[in-house]
Amino acid sequence: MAQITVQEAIDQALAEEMTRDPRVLLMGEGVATKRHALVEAFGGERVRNTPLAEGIIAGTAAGAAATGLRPVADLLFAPFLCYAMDELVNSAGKLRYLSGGQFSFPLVAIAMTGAGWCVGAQHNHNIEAWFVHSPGLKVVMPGCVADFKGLLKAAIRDDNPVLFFVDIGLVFAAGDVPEGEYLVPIGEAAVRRSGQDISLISYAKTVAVCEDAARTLAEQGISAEVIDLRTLKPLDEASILASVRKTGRAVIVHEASRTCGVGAEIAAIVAEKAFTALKAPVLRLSGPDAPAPASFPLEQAFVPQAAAVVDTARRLCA
Amino acid sequence: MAQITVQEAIDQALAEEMTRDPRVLLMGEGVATKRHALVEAFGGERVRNTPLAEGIIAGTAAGAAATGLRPVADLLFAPFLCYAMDELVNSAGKLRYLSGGQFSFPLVAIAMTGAGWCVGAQHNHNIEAWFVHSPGLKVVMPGCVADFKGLLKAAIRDDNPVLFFVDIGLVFAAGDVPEGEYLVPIGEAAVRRSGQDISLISYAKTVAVCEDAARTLAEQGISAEVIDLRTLKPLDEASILASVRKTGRAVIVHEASRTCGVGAEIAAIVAEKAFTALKAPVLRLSGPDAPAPASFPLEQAFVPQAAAVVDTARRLCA
Amino acid sequence: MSVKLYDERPEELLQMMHLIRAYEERAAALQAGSGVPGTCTSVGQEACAVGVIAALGADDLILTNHRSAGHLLARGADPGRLLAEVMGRRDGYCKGKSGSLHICARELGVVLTSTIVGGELGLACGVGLSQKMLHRAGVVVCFFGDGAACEGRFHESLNLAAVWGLPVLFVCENNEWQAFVHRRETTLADGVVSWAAPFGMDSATVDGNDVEAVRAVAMEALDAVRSSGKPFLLEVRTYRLRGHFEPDDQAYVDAQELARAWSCDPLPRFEARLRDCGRLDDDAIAGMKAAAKSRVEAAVAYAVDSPYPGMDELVTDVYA
Amino acid sequence: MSVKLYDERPEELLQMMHLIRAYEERAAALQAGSGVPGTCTSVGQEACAVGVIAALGADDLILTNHRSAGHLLARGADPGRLLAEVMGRRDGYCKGKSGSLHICARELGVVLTSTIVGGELGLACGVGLSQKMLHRAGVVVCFFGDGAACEGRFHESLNLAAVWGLPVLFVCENNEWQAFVHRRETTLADGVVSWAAPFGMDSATVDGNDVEAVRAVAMEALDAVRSSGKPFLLEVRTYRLRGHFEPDDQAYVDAQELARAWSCDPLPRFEARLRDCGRLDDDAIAGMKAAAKSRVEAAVAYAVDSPYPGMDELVTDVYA
Ligand SMILES: Cc1ncc(C[n+]2csc(CCOP(=O)(O)OP(=O)(O)O)c2C)c(N)n1
Ligand SMILES: Cc1ncc(C[n+]2csc(CCOP(=O)(O)OP(=O)(O)O)c2C)c(N)n1
Ligand SMILES: [Mg+2]
Ligand SMILES: [Mg+2]
Repeated sequence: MAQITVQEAIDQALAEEMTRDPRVLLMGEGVATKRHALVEAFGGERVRNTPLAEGIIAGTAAGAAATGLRPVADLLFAPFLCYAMDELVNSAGKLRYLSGGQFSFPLVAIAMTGAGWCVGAQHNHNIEAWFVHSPGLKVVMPGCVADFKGLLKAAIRDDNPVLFFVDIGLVFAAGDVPEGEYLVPIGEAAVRRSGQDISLISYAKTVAVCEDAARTLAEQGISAEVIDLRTLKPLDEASILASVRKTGRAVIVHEASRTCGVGAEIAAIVAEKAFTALKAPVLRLSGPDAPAPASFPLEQAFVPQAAAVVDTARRLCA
Repeated sequence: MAQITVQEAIDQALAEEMTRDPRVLLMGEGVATKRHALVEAFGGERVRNTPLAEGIIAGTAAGAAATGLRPVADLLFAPFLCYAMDELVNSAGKLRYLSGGQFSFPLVAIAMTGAGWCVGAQHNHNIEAWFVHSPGLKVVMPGCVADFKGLLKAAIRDDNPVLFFVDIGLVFAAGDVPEGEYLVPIGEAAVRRSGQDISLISYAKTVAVCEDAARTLAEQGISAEVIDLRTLKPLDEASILASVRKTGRAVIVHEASRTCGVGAEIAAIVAEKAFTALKAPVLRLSGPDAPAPASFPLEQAFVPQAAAVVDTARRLCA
Repeated sequence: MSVKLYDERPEELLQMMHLIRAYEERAAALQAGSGVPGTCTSVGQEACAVGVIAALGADDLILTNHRSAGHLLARGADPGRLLAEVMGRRDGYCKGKSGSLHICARELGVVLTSTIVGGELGLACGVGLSQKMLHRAGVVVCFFGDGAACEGRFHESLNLAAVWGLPVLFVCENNEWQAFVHRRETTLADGVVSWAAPFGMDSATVDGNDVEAVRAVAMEALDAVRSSGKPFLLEVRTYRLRGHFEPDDQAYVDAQELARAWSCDPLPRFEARLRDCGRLDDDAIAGMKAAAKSRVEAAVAYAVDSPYPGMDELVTDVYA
Repeated sequence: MSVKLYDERPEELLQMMHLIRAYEERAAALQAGSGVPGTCTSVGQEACAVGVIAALGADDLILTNHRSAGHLLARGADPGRLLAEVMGRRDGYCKGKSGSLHICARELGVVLTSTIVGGELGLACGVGLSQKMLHRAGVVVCFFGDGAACEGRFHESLNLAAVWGLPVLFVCENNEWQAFVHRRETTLADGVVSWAAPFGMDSATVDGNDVEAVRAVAMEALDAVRSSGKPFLLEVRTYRLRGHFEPDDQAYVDAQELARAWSCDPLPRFEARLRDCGRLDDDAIAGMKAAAKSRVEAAVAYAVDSPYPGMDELVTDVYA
């Protein structure tokens, strides 16, 4: 095992997949400037700085994906995806279906989001749920270094368009990554901590919040299971349901705002399919329904806190 | 009471509000061509054909709204909103907050969606949940002619950006509209039919599907309550909860796809706040997680059907 | 069906123009009778489609938009399968899922049709990038309208294609209309071609109602793209003779302008030329029209006979 | 604080340029020490901001972007409130909610700052429409970068402003950089101004490191907008002397190019001119710098003293 940062994990995944498959290329505003080692290794044709225009980056990626390449487009910050929605949703997500299966769109769109850099709501907006709600796409949002590597490699190998969200708060986080070829399958959640009394379901940086909370809860005699969703589309319903059927209680935690977020979907799945197992209401802890502020203490407060998870879990288990 | 169509109701609302308030203007690709009577009445300055570019239409609307006008932008079909996401979400939705309250954005963005015209997924995509998930916006999606008029008038008077979705399947529907000034407040659901055994919660054209189902259910001895949400953001939680607390059972029905849709939010709210009242799992009937096909029978099958609502309700009440 | 290639004979061009005209008019008639979903017809623009596509080789690829029938037919599409698609039938090019608005036919090299105006422009850059990076010979031809040139993607796409040196021939069919809005309401620019120069892109304009002129200019433009590897913008000036989306009564169209446009109809014009130079006589032309009509009638029969897709198709082809 | 208006004295321009330089360098130093969130500084571009804004009247409105401090200060913003905003403090222009990237100040007519590149271009059309329809006198000045000119909104915005005749002065500060990408990698166009003509828009280019030249051209452009009611595109050629977003070591910048750019630094250049014509001597300049520095120190003290917003602010100002 090697300790590396999320950024290094992403670099490794890119380098390995570009080595493995000559059709993989990386494009985006500044990717060639910032990832100089990749340019050295693979040349300027395969690591391309682009003009400053997210729509055409995504459109080019979609067109290239349908005709033989496997582009990875770095679109920088999630709110900039607003300029590329047509290409991602209407083209990459729908043209396979509308063409009766004539084309597929093996591309990865990377974007950062989340609290951590005090950049405010035009750089920090957790919109992963939009893409979960859109047909034909897959959505991944890792919570630990190893998953960043393994899921990015899997995303690049997937024959469908994958949105790959990077939680800003994790970019400089370090962690272990298995040596050698390491893949994490898309669509599988991970049980980060096993427990009996309550399921804490989360993804991205709030997985660690839930792990913190679980440790505190353990001291108070409550055994919490922590599920890291890792993939948001397709959701690993089986893992979610297995956990909640066992514990009978669920708290879903994410930084994205509440209404129509991923937490809503999980609560709905649980309320439908684990209904008889439920011993308590299904609760969600999320960021507020407000744009993300830049101000440091407000930005921090935007993210659900371990103390709130503990309180909520205790209430449910009371 | 006068029988008019949805299209006429929209025209009436526009004409009345433009008469009332000289700051209201209408803009869009072809609005001046298609709404000739409004051009006659209010002139070309206030009823403007635009260049074919949704982004700049929405951006112009946002900029104008913040500085003294009250634009209504007709963006035609909902998937075209993909070109205007930055303007709607990042500008209109966030710049009030990010400016510390210095500006407000009284604008209405109108878009059509839903099955009915065999136009396929690039014209028909129910993405209302995206906007429900986004801060600073309001979202309205009427299900009957009177509401089209009353809610559009309310939307134009609202000081916030309002997404106004028009279900294509209802455009030529006729119905009664009260004479004279008629407003429907944003944020209030309507009980379309009162019942004791189960709550059927819906919006747009599937409200009628639920009403159909409720009639059939009544014949079978099941008393279904039908809730028309009308406004999707802010959601009328109180009405939803009052109904489900009474009936103990809920089926949520919409044409939009399931994952992270409005139905997910309602199921989550119910699973949290009406938990103890629930006698059965909360179920959702929705369009499939697929792009909308153009082919007529497939397009029809995309929409949840009354028979399925009846079946689902009967299972829950069994 | 495979890609149709054209030889030097002008008769072939006229024949194809008649097929397109007959197809579109028949489709519109079906739609007027209702039951059949609407389409955007290319009536009046036949010379654009046929002129450009007759200049293509077998390897070249085409992207088009909502107004695609002319391009598809000119490239050799089967009118029966095309109409079946418009009617949402199983034997359509896209199994009936597309309907009229996003028909593509990979076997013909007609790829990635988007009905989002401007969508084809972005996708075309990607297809061009594949051609370039995978060392494929074919040029990418992207048809779009004057309306699409108002969308920001037009700017982004031309710029990217130019700076990356992508083998894309951008073909703007300037038909003076953008759905229900006249082009003069949407821009002060006289045409679309003037936007090429700032990108460092070569360009040309041609009378789009003269099929031979279109073909000649397209040949040159394609040669330029092939030899330089760089993109080219070709503006084809024409007029949308029917409404935007059938049925459409064109009540909003200035009657004089429309009459003038009909007087430039590319079909009679080309017929007259071929008659004048003695290549065709009235009988031959009448025969050509009749052949086109009967081919279209067969297509209608085929499409009407084709069943709707099965309900399982509702959720297939979503993921690879 | 209210809008700052400028008289004819060149000293005023230099003074403001020094204030901006001192402010930006102090902000960058604070950020290098960490704890203070980063900003995009306008070092090297002072003459653009000051030259254009010195040409404005009290009624004119400004839209800007992520690189806004020069524009705000030139318009009379209080450096303390500005820095407080960058630091996320309660007394910032936006209560600390914006941080450095979207600062606007309605009281100064600096409206609707967007950090989405290109966002300001669309919003500017809307502000222009309000000015026109509500018969307000002020011209709308929209500052944007050469990078924003790559976004499709640039095309859409210029086109709409031209066809609708909106009173917008588009000011492109072409500083050769688009974050970490050099302009030469993003377009073959030599500059941004060449895109104006196809829209039927008048335009001009000016040396952006010569504050008096900028002011003179801006005056003419503003007059043109005021008298014609039509938009105008002004390209101001300059260079981003510091990194994109502090801290930034500029390792990716060609050292020779950067050195050349520093040799055109607009501040010493303007000082030399004023010295040469005898309007200022070294003491006066030193005094000006010292005054700017002490004003900035006071600003730092003010900002550091300003408390963070209360937690209730997390969810206020979302809806009107
Ligand atoms: C993004 C988008 N906006 C609007 C429409 C509706 N629409 C379809 S075709 C059309 C006009 C297109 O004009 P042009 O590009 O000139 O092509 P033409 O129809 O004239 O061939 C419009 C507005 C659309 N399909 N996509
Ligand atoms: C839509 C969008 N894409 C990317 C970014 C990230 N970004 C911020 S500033 C910038 C460079 C902008 O270049 P330019 O417009 O020339 O302005 P400059 O920074 O040079 O003043 C980039 C890429 C952004 N904020 N918004
Ligand atoms: Mg057109
Ligand atoms: Mg720049």
